[in-house]
Order: sequence, then structure tokens, then C-alpha cells
Amino acid sequence: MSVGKIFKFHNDLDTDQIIASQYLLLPTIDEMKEHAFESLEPDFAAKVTPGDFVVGGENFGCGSSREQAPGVLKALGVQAVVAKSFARIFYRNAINIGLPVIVCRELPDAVKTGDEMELSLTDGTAMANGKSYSCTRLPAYMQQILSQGGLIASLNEQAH
Amino acid sequence: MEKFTGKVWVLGDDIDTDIIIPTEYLALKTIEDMKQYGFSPLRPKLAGLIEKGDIIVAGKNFGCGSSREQAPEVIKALGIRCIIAKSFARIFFRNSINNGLLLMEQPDLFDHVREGEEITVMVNSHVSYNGRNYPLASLPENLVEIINAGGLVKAMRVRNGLAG
Amino acid sequence: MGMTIAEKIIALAAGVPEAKAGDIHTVNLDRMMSNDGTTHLTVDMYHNRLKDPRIAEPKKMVFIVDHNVPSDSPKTAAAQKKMRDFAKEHGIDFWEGKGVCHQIMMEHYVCPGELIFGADSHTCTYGALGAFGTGVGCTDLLYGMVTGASWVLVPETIKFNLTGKLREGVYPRDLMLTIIGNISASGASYQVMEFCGDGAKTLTVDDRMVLCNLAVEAGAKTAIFEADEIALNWLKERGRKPKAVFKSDEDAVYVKEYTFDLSKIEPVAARPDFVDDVVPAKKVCGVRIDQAFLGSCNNGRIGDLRVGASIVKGRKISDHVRFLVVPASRQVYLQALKEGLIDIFMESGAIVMNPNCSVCWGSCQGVIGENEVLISTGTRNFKGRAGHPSSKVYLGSAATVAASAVKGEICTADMLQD
Amino acid sequence: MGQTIVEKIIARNIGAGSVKPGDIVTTSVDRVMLDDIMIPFIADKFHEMGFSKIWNPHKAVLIYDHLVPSSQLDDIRHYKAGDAFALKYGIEHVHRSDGICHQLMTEAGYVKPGDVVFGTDSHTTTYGCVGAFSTGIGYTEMAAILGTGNLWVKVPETIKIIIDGTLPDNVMSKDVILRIIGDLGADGATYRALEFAGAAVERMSVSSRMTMANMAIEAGAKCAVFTPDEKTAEYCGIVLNDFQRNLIGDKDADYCRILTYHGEDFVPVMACPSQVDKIRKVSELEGLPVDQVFIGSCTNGRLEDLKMAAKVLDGKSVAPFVKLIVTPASRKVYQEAAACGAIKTLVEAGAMVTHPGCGLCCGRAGGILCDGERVVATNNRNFLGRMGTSKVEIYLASPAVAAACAAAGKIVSPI
Repeated sequence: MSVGKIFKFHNDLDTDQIIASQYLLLPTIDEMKEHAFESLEPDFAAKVTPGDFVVGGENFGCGSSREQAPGVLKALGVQAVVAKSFARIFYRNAINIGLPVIVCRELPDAVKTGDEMELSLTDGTAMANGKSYSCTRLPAYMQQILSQGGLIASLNEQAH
Repeated sequence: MEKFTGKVWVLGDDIDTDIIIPTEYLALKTIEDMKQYGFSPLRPKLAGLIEKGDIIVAGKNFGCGSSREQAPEVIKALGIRCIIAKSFARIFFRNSINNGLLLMEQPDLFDHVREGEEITVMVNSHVSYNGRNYPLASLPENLVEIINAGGLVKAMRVRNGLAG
Repeated sequence: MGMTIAEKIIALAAGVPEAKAGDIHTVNLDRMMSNDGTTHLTVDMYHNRLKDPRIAEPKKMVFIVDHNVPSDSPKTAAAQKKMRDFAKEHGIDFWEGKGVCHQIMMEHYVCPGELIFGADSHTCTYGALGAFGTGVGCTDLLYGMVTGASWVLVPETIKFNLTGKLREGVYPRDLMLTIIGNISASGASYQVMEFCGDGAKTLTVDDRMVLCNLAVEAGAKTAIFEADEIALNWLKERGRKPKAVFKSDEDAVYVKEYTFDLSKIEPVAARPDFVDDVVPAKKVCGVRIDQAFLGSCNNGRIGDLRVGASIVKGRKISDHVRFLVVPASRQVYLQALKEGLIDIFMESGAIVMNPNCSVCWGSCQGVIGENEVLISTGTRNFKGRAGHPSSKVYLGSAATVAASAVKGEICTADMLQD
Repeated sequence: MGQTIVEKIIARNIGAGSVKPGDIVTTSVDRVMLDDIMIPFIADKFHEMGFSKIWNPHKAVLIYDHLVPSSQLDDIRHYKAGDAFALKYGIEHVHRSDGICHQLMTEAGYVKPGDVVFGTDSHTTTYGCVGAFSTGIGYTEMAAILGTGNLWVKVPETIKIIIDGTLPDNVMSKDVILRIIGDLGADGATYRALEFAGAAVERMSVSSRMTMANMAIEAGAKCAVFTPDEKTAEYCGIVLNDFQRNLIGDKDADYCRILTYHGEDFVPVMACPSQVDKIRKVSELEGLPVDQVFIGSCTNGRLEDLKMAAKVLDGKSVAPFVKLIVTPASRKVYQEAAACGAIKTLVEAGAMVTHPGCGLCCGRAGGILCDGERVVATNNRNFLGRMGTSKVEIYLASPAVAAACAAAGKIVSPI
């Protein structure tokens, strides 16, 4: 995988901050994505480039079940979300739509917004600021969904 | 006597205030914020096309509907020099005069003029278009006073001893 | 080895004799609920991304329009229309403007022993009846709709042993906020919160809903009570029968145990912007408020309205406060109407809306402005949740919210003077 | 020579023996109504004009209704602007969530027969239901009134509309005014006053008259007036004085036009998209599917309207997949409708009953629709895009027709 910029967020980062309720009923994810992280980083959508990373602390993505949250990050080209821990619905949703979510205990405290990092999903390692960090590997079942490109892709596989 | 020439936008009968500026935009902070939505229910692109000095020609009952003064203000902010219609709804008429937006009634021009062409207006006298003159009536005296003062706000400022 | 209630429900749904924490099972879903927060996306994916679009069992599906009701924009209306048209075409149960989805599910569908997915995080509410309800995203919901099944990672269970009884003026909401403040917003991540003990017996089904509903605010996958006599009577009154009634085995494995003495619980409030920033309500008294909200799937039931009405009766809402009262469902509304509560709220100067999510979800109805403060019985107080990013939300009980609406600043009910 | 009602009101107001159409006179204003959409603009203009006090704060009424409950962040800015203005200049009559401005102005006793009243909303014509001269103005003129207490008016010509006989049971005053607007045209009464009289009008409740006065603006009228009678006195909680009792259009008054209708000739009608004067009989429109029904507004959100809707829907259900939204006109209406059981009947039938306010009628929230949807509504305007996109079809009707359509899921005549 390639090198990307880091956007770092706080502990207990909730889904309302990723995408606020008032945008959820917009017709498409593409229309919503402009508003990602609006309350915290109004320029996020303009600044993020495909391949960048979102890094969080504990309990990333807590709150609602809105799949629009991982959806807008994927639509903006975020390569992966790396956090110390994830809220479960966000985690599940991200895998279901094929957005890698990586648990890494040490990296988040060692990086800041603007730093660069690199991630290897197969090795389960991340590199940032010249240091290597090991990440928790996904259970095989989830790994499979992710590698198929998400849940719909796996559903369409079954339709063969 | 005032004389000017401008490009014409032709609108129909009963152009209501919800068409001129829909309610959903009325609570925007300024007229400048609102003006891009002018005429959007009827002609979404119109606001972007109007240029300073253009003239609206319309049919009967222009400005019917609500008392929203944002309607004439939006039209004025879009750069419209004046509106010539077969007739105007009364609240809109008052609001326009109070804001110094010139309105004139003319019964025949609407049936002949084509959008995009130019007309020349001689205020209180006539409109010239395609070689023909269409007569214009004079405004009542009390309205001329408000217009001469530069609108109601300025008239009140003078009354209150402030610079107009 | 023994199993917890949650493990038993999953085992039954998976058709296996035993399920234990950490296993991944394919389960048959008993029901799926989807609301207007995401259904338009599910419908789009159904039409545009599936090779073989089909619905396993339309009768398992329930669609509920509750988030933006009545609709506030053409875009909202279009999203809801998409949902309505799909329900009509496929024979899916469809509710619109009849209440908050979880309240409707509890009133009309949920049965003990069922495994239910809802495309809303507060689906964990259904544990109040001994069902396993959990929130999922719209892709998961779509998968479930197409196949009738899904995968579940069997969660560990935390035991919450409740003892004693809540004192007068202290409510289940105070209890649950206290628990969340105690274990933190991620204190039950991926886990089940199982409530049991003598204290649990003092709680009605409505009370239990308050506890289960907020479990997701501690990160839990779900929360659950044993379907005891109280739950089964409640179910019977509504003409439904359980799928299965489970108790946790004596030797079931719990990852952790907590004990909470209900008699020691005090009125509390969660401060902005985190649900686990819980302090005694007295500590935030005096904060000037602009709006108060009594409603939501957490606290918009008849008991909550009774508490609120008893406080505002004969009083007037403070001039500078907008007090929104939004019953959780049509049933709740009609009961409140019958008991004269609606009239009490109207007389006090409150704004009484039709049943819906209202400002709890914070997108349109009752949205609050720059630097404004809301005290709410809703589920969340995240930054900007109720409107402007600079606005603040405090969470409190129905009593605290109603008292604050009268006083114009946060206060507890006992501080109101006539 | 005789005088019309409006001429009598204006003449008395300016202390003249008589006035005639076309006269331009300066009135002393008895009451003004300021609404939430316009208040920030009024305040700005007031300050720009250099005023430092309101001529008589007691005569100003500030009402939040279009933006209640809030649905966008901008709404809050309007509340704050209103609160600040009221505090600074001593406006005591402030209603923050009590209902629609035009309902409150008469219901709460701010307007009496014979008054001259202006409001920053076009449906200010409503107060003619109690025999007041009232009309809508812009925010600049409102600012000028607040500073001076005066406003110039051109005395309007009057069109007299006589409705004799009795209306059929399934006809409401809404059907009457819609038909009249259809006959006059959307500009048929521009600059003019409408004066209603006749046996059918005398039999009408004040509420029914409000519906008609309210919609006069849809024919372009400056105002619409009814002669105050005992019903008016009771509604206003007053005993009529000689002047008020005498607000009758004289036989020899100079009317620019007189229309006479027979009550028995009226049938349920609708205004079709997207002009209020595009009137068709309901019987000619039957069968058109309906997605939503709205019962409410300053036109038809009163107790008798809700009772009528409840009567039609009693024991019935709103058709599947159809939304029925009921927005009472005021807090008082809501409470009375709850007390008499109308709210219960409506909710049991499947209605969503919202808090009193302008709701869907003003198009900011309260049930906005999308492309391809059709709504039957009891309010006053069906303009293009008023309730959502330009591709929403709005049919205006009486509460009886609207309720029947909700139950049927399509356009039908009330029984």
C-alpha cells in the first residue's frame, strides 16, 4: 500500500462528527462527503486526498449506526482508519463496505495530523515517522469480506 | 426626463412572490445570500443570467402573493433596472417603490416584446421597442415624493434629522 | 458449559446447540427494522448493486419513517418516498409518523428470544423484552433482507447485578447514565450488558427499555433482561407470544460483573459533549438553557410524560425557553391525551409535536443555534448533535428537563419553588 | 352619499366626515403585527431610519409562527433578533409558540371592529372578519409605522359580494371564497376592498368569515370586510359601540362592482396547480391519487375546521401510504380540539398532529414534498414550489374535502 497523509482525531470520536444528521438524507454519499468532519475540520473534504489515513484514539466511530460515516470516508478515498479501538457498528459497517479499519494501540499516540504513514494489511504493520507498529489482524471471516470488496460483493459472488 | 436602454427578460402572468424568492430562503441572512435563488421555482438559471441594467417585462398581476419585501429587494439586487408589466399586485408595488425599484404599467408591450432584445425607456413617457412607442403613465405624486427621496428609509432618515 | 441469554438466543438463531463468546455464527434473523435515516441507501443498493435482487421474507421486514417527520425538505421527502414506494411494492410493513422506530417495534413486534437487526444503533432497546436486538448499517441490513440471515460474532457478556430500589425522584435514566459514567463510553464495547438481580424486578418493561436503549452509549452490542413474569405479562397484554424464554445458566461465563445499588442512585446529568461525562445533576444547576426536550426512544414514554406533566402543571415555561414535548409513539400520545397530559403541556407553553425522533437526532425539528444550550431526555449529547457546532447538549431525566424548562436554567425538580 | 364599510373605517380613523376611493390619506395605526420571518429586516430598517423608540409599544404584537418549531439554524437568529428588538423597545405582546399570527391577532383580542391594522404578512387581510381594515405591508413600511404611528393609504374602491340563501351541507366557506377568487381572477380585486354581505354570510361563524377574509389577497384585494354582528361581539369579548354596529355598507354607497351569489349554487371546489384562481369542481377531479393531505394554516386550521375533518374521518382510517398532517392554527385551537375529542379522532384515524404554527403552508418544514407528489391542502396558496419542488402538485380545498381525500387516498367529494 502507498504512503498517505494522516488526519488525527480524538478519543470517542462519534459518528455525528464524521457526518452530521442533517446531511444523512441527502440522496447520495457523494453529496454527503463534502460535509465529512465538518464540525471539527470544516476543510477536511477539501484537504483529504485519496490514499490518506484517518487516525483515531479509543472507541472511534461511537454513536449511531449510520453507514454514511464510513461511507463518506471511503468516498473521499481514505485508505484506512487506524485507531486504538473502534465502536462496533462503525467497525462492522466499514468492513461491510470495504473500508479497512485497523486496530493499532501505539501508533495513534505517536502521530499528529500532517504526518505521513504507510500500511501493510498483509503484514499487519504500519510505518510512521520512521517507526514500525504492529496492528491487530482481522478475524479471517472479516478479512474475507474485506478482500472480496465488501458485503455486497460477497453477496453477488453467492448469486453465481 | 430619465432615459435608459436595457435587455429584456420576459416573464408571464401572475408571477408570484414565492417564485421571485421561495419561503425556504427568506430567513437567509442577507438579500445578497438570497438573490441567487431569485425566480428559481420557475427558471432556476435566470438569477445567474441577469445582468445589471436588464429589464423585466411581464404580464398581469406581477408580484402577487405574500408581503415579503425580499421580493423587490432580490430583483433590485440582481441588477434589474425596472419592471414593466401589464399590472402589479399592490403589496409588491408598494414595497418596490419603498425600495426605489422602478415599476411601470404598460398594457401592450408584453404581447410584442421578445426576450433578449433591447428596449428604451423614457420614464413617465413611453417605451421604445422595434420602432414603436408604448406610452407610460405617470406615477401618483406621493409615490414620486418617496422615489425622489431615494426610498422610504431615506425619507425617514431625513425626517429624523439624519443624512439621507 | 453454561450459556448466557445472549448466547442462547444466538445458538437458537444459528441452529447450533452451543454458542460461546468469540465464535462467529451465521444466524437466521427473526426481524429487520430500517428507518428513514438510511433506508433510501439500502433501496438504492438493492436496485443498483445487486446481481440478483430479492427479499428472503418480506414479512420479516419493518420500515419506519420517524427521523424527519413531517418532512423538512424535498430531499428528505424524496428519501422517504423511495422507502414508501419500496415498501408498497414488496409488501413490507410500513409505519410513518406513528412514532420512534424502537417504540413501535416494542409495541408491535419484538418477542422474547428473537434475534433482530435494526439499521439504527438504539436497536439494543429490545433487550427489555429478552430479545437480542442490535444496530447495523444499511449494507448489513441489505444482506439480511436479501438472505434472511447474517453473521454474528458472539459477544462476551457483562453482568450488571442490580440491587435495591430507586428512590422517589430518581429514574431509570439516572441509573443508566450513572452506569455509563461509571464504565465509560467504551466500557462495554462489543459486549452484552445483562441486567439481573432483585433490583431488576423493581423495573417495568418501560424502565428496562430506558436501560437497554442507552447500552450502545457504553459501546455495547446489546443489552438484555431475562424475559420474566413482568415482561411476559406485558407481552400478553399486547397479544403476543415469546419465541423463546431464556435464563442465563448458573455456570454461564461473564467477562465482568458489576453491582449497582439502586437506592444509592442520585439524579445525574451528562455534560456536553460525551454521554459518559456524568455528574450529579446538582453540579450543573444554574446553567442557562435555551431549549428543553422531553421525548425520544429513550425517554418519551407515558411514564416520562407523566413525570414531566406533574412538574409543569400549574406553571409556565420560562419565556426564553422552547420546551419541546414529543411523545415516542401514537399510543403514547393518545394515552397522554386521555390523561390530560397534553393539555397540561400546552397550557404551560410547551411545544408539543407529533411522535417522531425530533431534536434527539438533531437534523431539523427543534434544531438549536450558535452557543445555545439544550437539556434533553434524548440519547446523545455529542458535539453539535442538536444543531450548531458550538451548541451544547446536557442529558438529564424527564424530571430534571421539565424543571429546567420552568426555571430557565438547569435545576432538579426539588429545587422548583411555587 | 353613502359609504362602504372600508370608507367608514378610514374616515373615522382620520377624523373626516367621509372619504372616497382614490383619496390618499394618512391613517393613525391602531395595531401592527410583526412576524418572525420579517423581524430582523424590520429591526434593521428601523435603525437605519434613525428611530430610537416605538411610537406606542403596546400597539405592536410580535409573533413567531413561520419558524416554529425551528428547522434550520437561521430560524434561531430570527428568534434572537425578535427577542432583542422586543426587549429594547418594550414590546410586551410577544408570542413565541402560540400559533399563527393571523389567528392570534383576533383570537387574543388585539384587533377590534373598526380598527386600522397593518402586518408584515399578506394574509393580514384576515382581520376583516371582525370588521377591521387590515392589510399586508413590507418591512420598510412597518419600520416607518413603528417610528411614526402613521401610514398613508389610498382609499380603495369596494367590490360588494352578496351571498344570499343557504350553503349546502358539504360546502364550507372555503369553497365559497375559492369560487369567488376563480370568478374574480387572481388580480380581479387588486387595490380594491371586498365587502361581504347577505344571508349566507350572516349565518357564518366568525371562523368561516376569517377563511374568506384571509383569502381575499389571492384575488389581489387590499382588504376584505364583514359587518360586525353579535357573533363578532362575542368572539371579540366586547359590546359593539355605535360606530362598530354601524359598519354596514350603505345602500347608496359607491361600489365599483356588485356580485350576487345564491348559497344553494355552491359546490365543493378545488384550486388546481399552480394558481389559486384555477378553480374546478371536486366532482370533476375525482379519482386523482393523493400522496399527502394537509389540514391547517391561517385559512383553515381553526376549531370548526378540525371538527369537520374529525367528523369526516370518525371511525375511518387514512388510506395506506398516505400522510395526513394536521397543524392547528393556535394553541387555543389545539387545546379546544383536544377537549372536544377532535384531536383524538384525527390521531386515531392516522393523522400526525403537529404543534400550532404555519407548518407546511409556508413551505419551510411541516411536510415538504418531492417531485411527482400530489397534496390536497386547506391553506391559501398553491404556487409553484411552495411546498417543495416545482413538480409538487398542490390542490387547495376545504377541510371537509381534504379529510375525505385523506381517507380515500384520492380526490373525492365529501358526503
